Amino acid sequence: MIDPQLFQLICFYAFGAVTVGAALGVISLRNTVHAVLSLVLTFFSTACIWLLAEAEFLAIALIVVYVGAVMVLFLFVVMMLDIEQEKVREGFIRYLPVGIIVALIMLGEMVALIGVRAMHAQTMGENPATAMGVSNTEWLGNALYTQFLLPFEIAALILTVGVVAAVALTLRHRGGARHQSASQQVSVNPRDRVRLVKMATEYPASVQPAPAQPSAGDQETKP
Amino acid sequence: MFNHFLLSLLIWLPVVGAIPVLLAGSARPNLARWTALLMAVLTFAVSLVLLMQFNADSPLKQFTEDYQWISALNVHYGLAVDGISVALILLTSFVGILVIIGAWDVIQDKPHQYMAAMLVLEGLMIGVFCATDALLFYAFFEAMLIPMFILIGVWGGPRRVYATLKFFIYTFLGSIFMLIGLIYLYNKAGGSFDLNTLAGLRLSMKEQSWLFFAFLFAFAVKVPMVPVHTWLPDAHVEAPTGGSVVLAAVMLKIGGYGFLRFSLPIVPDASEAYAWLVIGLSLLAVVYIGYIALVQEDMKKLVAYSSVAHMGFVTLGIFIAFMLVRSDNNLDAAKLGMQGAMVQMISHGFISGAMFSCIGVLYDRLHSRQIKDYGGVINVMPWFGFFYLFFAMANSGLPGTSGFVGEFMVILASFSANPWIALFAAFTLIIGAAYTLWMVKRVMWGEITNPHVAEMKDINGREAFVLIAFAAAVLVLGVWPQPLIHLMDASVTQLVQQLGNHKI
Amino acid sequence: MITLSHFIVLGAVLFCIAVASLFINRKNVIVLLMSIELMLLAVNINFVAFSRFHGDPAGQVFVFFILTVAAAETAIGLAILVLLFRNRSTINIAQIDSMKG
Amino acid sequence: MELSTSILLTIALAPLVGCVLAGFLGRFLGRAGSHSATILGVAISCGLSFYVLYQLTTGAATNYNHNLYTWFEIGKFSASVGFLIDRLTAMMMVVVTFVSLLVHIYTIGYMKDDPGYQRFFSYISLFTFSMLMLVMSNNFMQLFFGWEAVGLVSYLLIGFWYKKPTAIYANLKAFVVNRVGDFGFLLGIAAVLFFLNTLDYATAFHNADTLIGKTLHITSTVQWDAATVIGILLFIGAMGKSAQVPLHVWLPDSMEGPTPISALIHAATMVTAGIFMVARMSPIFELSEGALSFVMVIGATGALFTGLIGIVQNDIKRVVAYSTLSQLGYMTVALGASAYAGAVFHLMTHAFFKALLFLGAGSVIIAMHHEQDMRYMGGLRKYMPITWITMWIGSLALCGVPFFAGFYSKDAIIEAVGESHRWGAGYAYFCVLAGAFVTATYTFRQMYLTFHGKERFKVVEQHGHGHHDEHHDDEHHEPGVLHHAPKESPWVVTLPLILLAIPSLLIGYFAIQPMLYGDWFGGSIQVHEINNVLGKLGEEFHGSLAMALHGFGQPPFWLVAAAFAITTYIYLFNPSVADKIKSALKPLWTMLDRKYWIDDVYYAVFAKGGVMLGRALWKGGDAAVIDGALVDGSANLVQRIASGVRRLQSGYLYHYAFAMILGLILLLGGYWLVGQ
Repeated sequence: MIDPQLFQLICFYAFGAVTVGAALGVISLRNTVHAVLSLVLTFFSTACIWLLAEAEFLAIALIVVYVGAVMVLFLFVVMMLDIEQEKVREGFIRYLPVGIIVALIMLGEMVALIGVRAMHAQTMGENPATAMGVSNTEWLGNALYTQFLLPFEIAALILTVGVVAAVALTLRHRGGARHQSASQQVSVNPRDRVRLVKMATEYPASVQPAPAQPSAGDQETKP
Repeated sequence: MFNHFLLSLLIWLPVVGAIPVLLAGSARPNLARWTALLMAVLTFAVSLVLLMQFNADSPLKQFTEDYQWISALNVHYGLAVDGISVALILLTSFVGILVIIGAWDVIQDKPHQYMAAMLVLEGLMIGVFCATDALLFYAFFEAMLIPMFILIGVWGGPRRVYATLKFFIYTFLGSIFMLIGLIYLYNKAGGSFDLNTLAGLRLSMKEQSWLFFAFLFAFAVKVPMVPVHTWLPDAHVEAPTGGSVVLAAVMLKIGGYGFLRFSLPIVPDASEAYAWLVIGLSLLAVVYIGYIALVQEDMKKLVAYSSVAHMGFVTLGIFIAFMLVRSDNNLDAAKLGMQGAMVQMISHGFISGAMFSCIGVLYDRLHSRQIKDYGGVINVMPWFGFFYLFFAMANSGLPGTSGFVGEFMVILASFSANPWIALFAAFTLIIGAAYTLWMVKRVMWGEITNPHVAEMKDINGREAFVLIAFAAAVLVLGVWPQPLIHLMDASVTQLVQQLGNHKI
Repeated sequence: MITLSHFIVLGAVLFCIAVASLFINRKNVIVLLMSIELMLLAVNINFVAFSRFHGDPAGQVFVFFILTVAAAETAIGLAILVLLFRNRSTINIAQIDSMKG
Repeated sequence: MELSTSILLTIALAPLVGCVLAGFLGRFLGRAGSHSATILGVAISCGLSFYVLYQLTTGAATNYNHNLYTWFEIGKFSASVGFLIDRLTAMMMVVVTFVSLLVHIYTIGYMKDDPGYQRFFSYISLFTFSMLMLVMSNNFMQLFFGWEAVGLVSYLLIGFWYKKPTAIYANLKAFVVNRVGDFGFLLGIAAVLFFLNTLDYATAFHNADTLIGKTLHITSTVQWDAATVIGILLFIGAMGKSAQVPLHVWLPDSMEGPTPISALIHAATMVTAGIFMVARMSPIFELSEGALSFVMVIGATGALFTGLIGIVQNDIKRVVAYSTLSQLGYMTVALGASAYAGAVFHLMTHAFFKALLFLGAGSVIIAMHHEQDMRYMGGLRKYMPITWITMWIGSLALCGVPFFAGFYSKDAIIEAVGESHRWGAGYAYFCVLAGAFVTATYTFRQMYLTFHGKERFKVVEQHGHGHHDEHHDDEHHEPGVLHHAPKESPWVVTLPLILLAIPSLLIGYFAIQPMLYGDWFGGSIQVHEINNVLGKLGEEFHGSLAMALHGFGQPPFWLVAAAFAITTYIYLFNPSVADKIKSALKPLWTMLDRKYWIDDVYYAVFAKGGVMLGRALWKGGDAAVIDGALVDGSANLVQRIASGVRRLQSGYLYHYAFAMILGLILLLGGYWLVGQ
């Protein structure tokens, strides 16, 4: 029987490898659509790693929000835009060494600074949520709706603003297209529709022939 | 009756009064003018009430008002006046009326805004003279720049952008140092901006030196002293007449006033140690600026430079008092110098205001300030010529005019400190007469060479009123300065006694 | 046995990959946006790990907020991208230098 | 009984009222109204001054010394406006108001065609007021007020014809040169205040002895005697106002003003203010041998060398002007010799005869239609006999011919200098003796050229040309050509001449006894016993008549006689000799004609040099260093740095990203290093 902890470790390495590999794919794939799909894989495997850390709610949320919504948005945009692949990949090889060197230096510095060795001793203890006898979602919800209520509300507002802004930015009125203006339709006034004109009683044509003439002259001058 | 808010009334009456003036709008310029005049006259009336209620025999600050303003910082809205403040407030409100009359139909473009800016400026300047809280002082001190900035920037001459920027940045740079100094003092005093508290602090020589230079820089720019004076000629040349009048008549005095309120009581030991520097710069102002004024081709620049030279006497008078008190223990001579500086401030307010008004009269007719464009003006404007000559003589310190009184007293006092200082200071008699009268010669006397000069009309009633008011002030002060001196005597005495207190 | 350092190193690696992307994909805005997503993800991994190991829900709450803000950011970023493409017919940022001083 | 304050106030203020009336309301009052108002004012002053003098002389009233009001009061220092009236003051008041009154009357004739008639009357009344304030003052502050106020009026009057370029040049010059003197004067007042702690005459003089032994630290090692410093500084003021060498340059140029002014201000009264002041300050001057020697040497130099210039002048007024300089030198020498009373006495006689000479010259100028060049005159005596006779009286008085007023005062000075043993007295004695000869030479030359000899002008009748040329300044007719024959001036001109001729003749004879040798001045003038040269002379004095008779045998008289003989020969009988002498002594003549080049040097050094210095400071100091390098320089520096830095802002997103990452790496690296 395999040790559950070892199993966890194996799973972690497996998912971690997929995550890193997929991330490398994101930045190196030639086709942008593939890159986006690779990013989806990254998110997915990350969600799995979060599950290993027993953060179920966030793992699910990551998949639902990111994979389900954001990534679709990405794909949508990528497919909508007609991107010249060659142009945008200019300088890929040229800057590759620089990128790798910078990334490695940074990685080295981070690892050195964070004190990975010290953290190595810190093993995963008991799940705090389980310790309190609640699920992860409840544990999170407790914090979110009590301590972080105001930021939560603000986050909601930010999302709304984001939606409005996205729409406002991309909205355009094309000339020539026929629109239906609801506001104009609603605010219509009956008087503008029908004009009641008071006229004198009509007489036989022979009695008053004169007013017809100027209008006839008008017609003639118009091309 | 309403003594407990008299000072607030003085400050806020013109500021609030600017609102109806603005509301009158450009469509009803006359309404705006009359409203502004009414406000200015009311302010002057209130300042006369202040003068009457003021007890000149007491050295104490009077009409005290004190409210918490920013409680988190322990900043107070604290107002009070002593004799020196009262004199300067009277000067401000007096000049305030005259600039509004002077600009009556000269300013045709947006007169309501011009008048409103003038009123706001007047209120803020009065505020500077009343404030007893350092931060409140600072707030008024800086806020004052805004209407002046607008006045020069909107109604100024062709190079107004350069001039306003120079004026603003110069002054701002100076006052930043003062702010830093004030913050240091605030912490030192355990969280108080009250000037009395700050004056009571014990400070080491090193602290005092730093603070002294911070204050010196702020007020030296304002006075202005050599070598930070170059904003003044540019600002004057580009400013509209009213702006120049206020700038020269009142705003420069705030520098001298600042020395009295900050440098002297707060850092007396450093002030003593560096008095030689200020005195040296003052003498430089008299001699060096005198020579520069001699060769100016623009009348406004000439008068601006002469302002720098005359303000040199103010700083000289203030700092000579240190030498007299500390080295010679000659309290009376120190008072003489200090009073001389004060009288010089008031007198210079009238004279420079009048000189700029005169130049404004000429400018309105010929649209030139170049001396070479004039010549023989007296032929066509005899009445104006009388006033011009009168103020020119006052500017060169003729006895019987106010220009003499302050210089006389300062020279007498400085002789007691060191005859060489008096020697250089008295040099103003020669160089002042030379540059002023040379200008008079080229502008007033001689045959008319410019045909446009021949068409100039003599002053009208409005201009005559302004000039007569200035002339009366200059003459009265020159013939009988004792009332003014008595007004300030108790305060000056107290100030001079404070100079003797070592704070280390 | 998984330790805290495992998560942290994973996050660091992901972050550095995203940084490298900034260099090598310097002209493709879409990939750049995705790199930003990667960076946020790396940070999120750290948050989750710390939250789990220290038993503090705040870390996870923050991840929640980061997800929210990142979603909004992506939406606006993509909108700008669309707008940019519509006006310039390119997403090559080598041609976008109107911020040049 | 004391003098009445109201009388004194009336004396001072009556001319001021006249001035204000004529000046501000001149247009409404008209010409007659203006001159009536001012003359009335000065006449009141004059009459009351005589009354005051009478009261003081007869002892009906005692000296007056009171403050009217406090000008300022600060601690122990105070200055007031007040009057000190003793016999010295009263004498000056009489001289001032009397000459002023006559000049007022004279002006009616002299200025009758001038458009600035009212203005002129206003000015001279203002002058009278200022001069009275000067002499009646009881303290230094008011003295300085009067001192500068007369300078102002002098400025206004020299530039009275303000369209004339030379006039407005001269008035500026006069004011500025006077200011140089005032500069010293003000410092002198400051020194008085410093040492004596008061500006009040009476207190200052009472405490003057405390000056003895006091010194002023000039540098840390050099110390000057207090009384000497005060004396020299005050005297510098007198040098400016009384036109002593080297501050004399303004006085000849001041002749650009109308002639009545030359008579009143630049001969009789204002220029003698310095003399009066030193006499008034005698208690202080007596304490310093050094200051008095200084005074004496300066005065002696002026007395001789400015007189020499007078010999080569052709302008009738300039001759009189240089003679004034020379005579002021005499008075100054007398002051230097501690013969203050002699100086004041000469001041008085000089006021009468010099005013007479100036007004006579003015009368000639009227007759010659404002031609002032003596080379175009000659033989005028038959056209204008009154002017001729009165001017001869004045000239003889000036030369010091016995029995004339000038003789008594001048001879006393020469004798006093001879008696003096002060440092410089020998030089001074030589100068005043030689000066007597020089004085006589230019005086007789002037008289001969003007009134005697051949007529060097032509009369070309021009009937169509109207009567008089109304403008004095833009008369550009051919020199020496007149439209009318010269004729005697109207009575308003000749009356003052006659009235001035009387004291010029007689005043010396009657006044010398009390003023010089009696104790007429009382305590006003204080002389130490060892310095009292007049006292010694007084022992030998046996009455005016005896003195005059004695004078015939003295060297000054023989010098005058010699000068008379020479000038008579040259100008009356053999005019060609003058030109021969001129060409023979060409360098000397040039030097005198150029006034020892003093004016040129001053112009080059102070006027032009000042302007050049100013321009250099302006362009070099203010514009280049402060504005250029510091103010605009700092702005330019910021701009230059910014334009360098802006290149970093490439606008490319990836550059910014790169910079961020680089920063991050550096930051982390820094932490790492610190951690190590």
